Amino acid sequence: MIQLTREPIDYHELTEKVIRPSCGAVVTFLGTVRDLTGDEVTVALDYEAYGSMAEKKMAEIEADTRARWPDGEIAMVHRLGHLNVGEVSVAVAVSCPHRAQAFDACRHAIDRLKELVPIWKKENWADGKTEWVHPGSVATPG
Amino acid sequence: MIQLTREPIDYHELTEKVIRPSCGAVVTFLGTVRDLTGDEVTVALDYEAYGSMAEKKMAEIEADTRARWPDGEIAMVHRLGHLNVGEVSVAVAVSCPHRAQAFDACRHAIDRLKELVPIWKKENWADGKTEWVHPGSVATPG
Amino acid sequence: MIVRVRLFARCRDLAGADSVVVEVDEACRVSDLRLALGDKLPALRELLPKCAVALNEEFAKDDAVLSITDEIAMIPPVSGG
Amino acid sequence: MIVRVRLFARCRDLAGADSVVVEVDEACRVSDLRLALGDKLPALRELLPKCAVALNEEFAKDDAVLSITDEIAMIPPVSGG
Repeated sequence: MIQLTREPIDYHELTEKVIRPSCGAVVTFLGTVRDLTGDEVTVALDYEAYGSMAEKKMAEIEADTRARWPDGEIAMVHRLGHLNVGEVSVAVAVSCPHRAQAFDACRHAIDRLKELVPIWKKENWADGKTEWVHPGSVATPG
Repeated sequence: MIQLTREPIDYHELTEKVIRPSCGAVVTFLGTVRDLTGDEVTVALDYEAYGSMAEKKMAEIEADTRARWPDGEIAMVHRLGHLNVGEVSVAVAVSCPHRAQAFDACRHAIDRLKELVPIWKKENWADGKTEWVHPGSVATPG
Repeated sequence: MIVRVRLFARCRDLAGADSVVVEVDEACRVSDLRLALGDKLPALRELLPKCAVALNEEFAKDDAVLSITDEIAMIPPVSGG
Repeated sequence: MIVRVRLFARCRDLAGADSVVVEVDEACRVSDLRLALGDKLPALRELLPKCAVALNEEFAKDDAVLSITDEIAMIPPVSGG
């Protein structure tokens, strides 16, 4: 199950969804909005997606993760819109028969998501300025 | 925060407890009761602890995990008593500034818990027999 | 041929629009599209080399050839999660 | 001296009690305690070598010396999680 949403992520429901009698381990990863990025103070983030492609890429990551760890379930949700510090921006829940697999599968899924899914965040700094985060490009406060 | 409990584990509350503005990543591990152990069908597990020592060892694991990953929070709860298939026996929630740390710290804590904490489970097999699980000892169905 | 290119995040802010229409030759490759976009929108020139190009919601290589029916998007470096 | 040893899980089931009282010499070591327990409860003999011994809620080595005030427990291989 994959989803983009503008509502707060119900990661408890997401985790419940992946629990299976055949799986003894569940690992849930949450990305939360941090107050500091380097030395700069973040007050909020805005997340934007190329929605249809983001969903397609998330579905591919789900399929790839299932192919590598066939026994178990995976669910991932990414939130869009305006998020304050401490709010959950992304949740990935994975169940597997054993814990080493569950940790590895969850890590794999979130690593691929951060690498491949067309979603962007815009920093809202304490001084009122905003700046899109594009890793590897030269930062130009906007 | 560490706890032994005979009530169902509220892992949502546990996870909320570790979210921090300075941490961008939370990893929660759940151990759940599996229906199969090898080829044998489990219908339930009974967990028993040497309570005071188990709490002491869990507190040591919490302190050790904090010492290795100082920025962030950790909470772990183990349930005792009779658990049916699919129920959560243990939950470990860890927050860290970044996700690699959070995965490693959570994994470290559950690995140590399974190695060091005096808690035992008794299998309740489908045929009505029961058997304490003592890894490395010769199994003698009871 | 005339193609529309979707823009996101800083690309959109720099262009002041969420898409841009550019005229390109038939059999235009992704690398040609980058040049045409830089000509049309000089403000994008610095960011364009860092961007991926998506054709029909799939990352495309620089030698891929555009079709008039493709959904085309510039994908600046992603930062989800 | 007389010491009480707490028993858990299969140790307790085999002994039919959650603790056992054994008489040991002064300056008894953990290794001596194992032998005394095996003499008193032959049913435990197979499992005892797999068990750890806890003194005051801390794992003890075989050459550790018991004190009359110690809380003593046999810890069969753990299976929490």
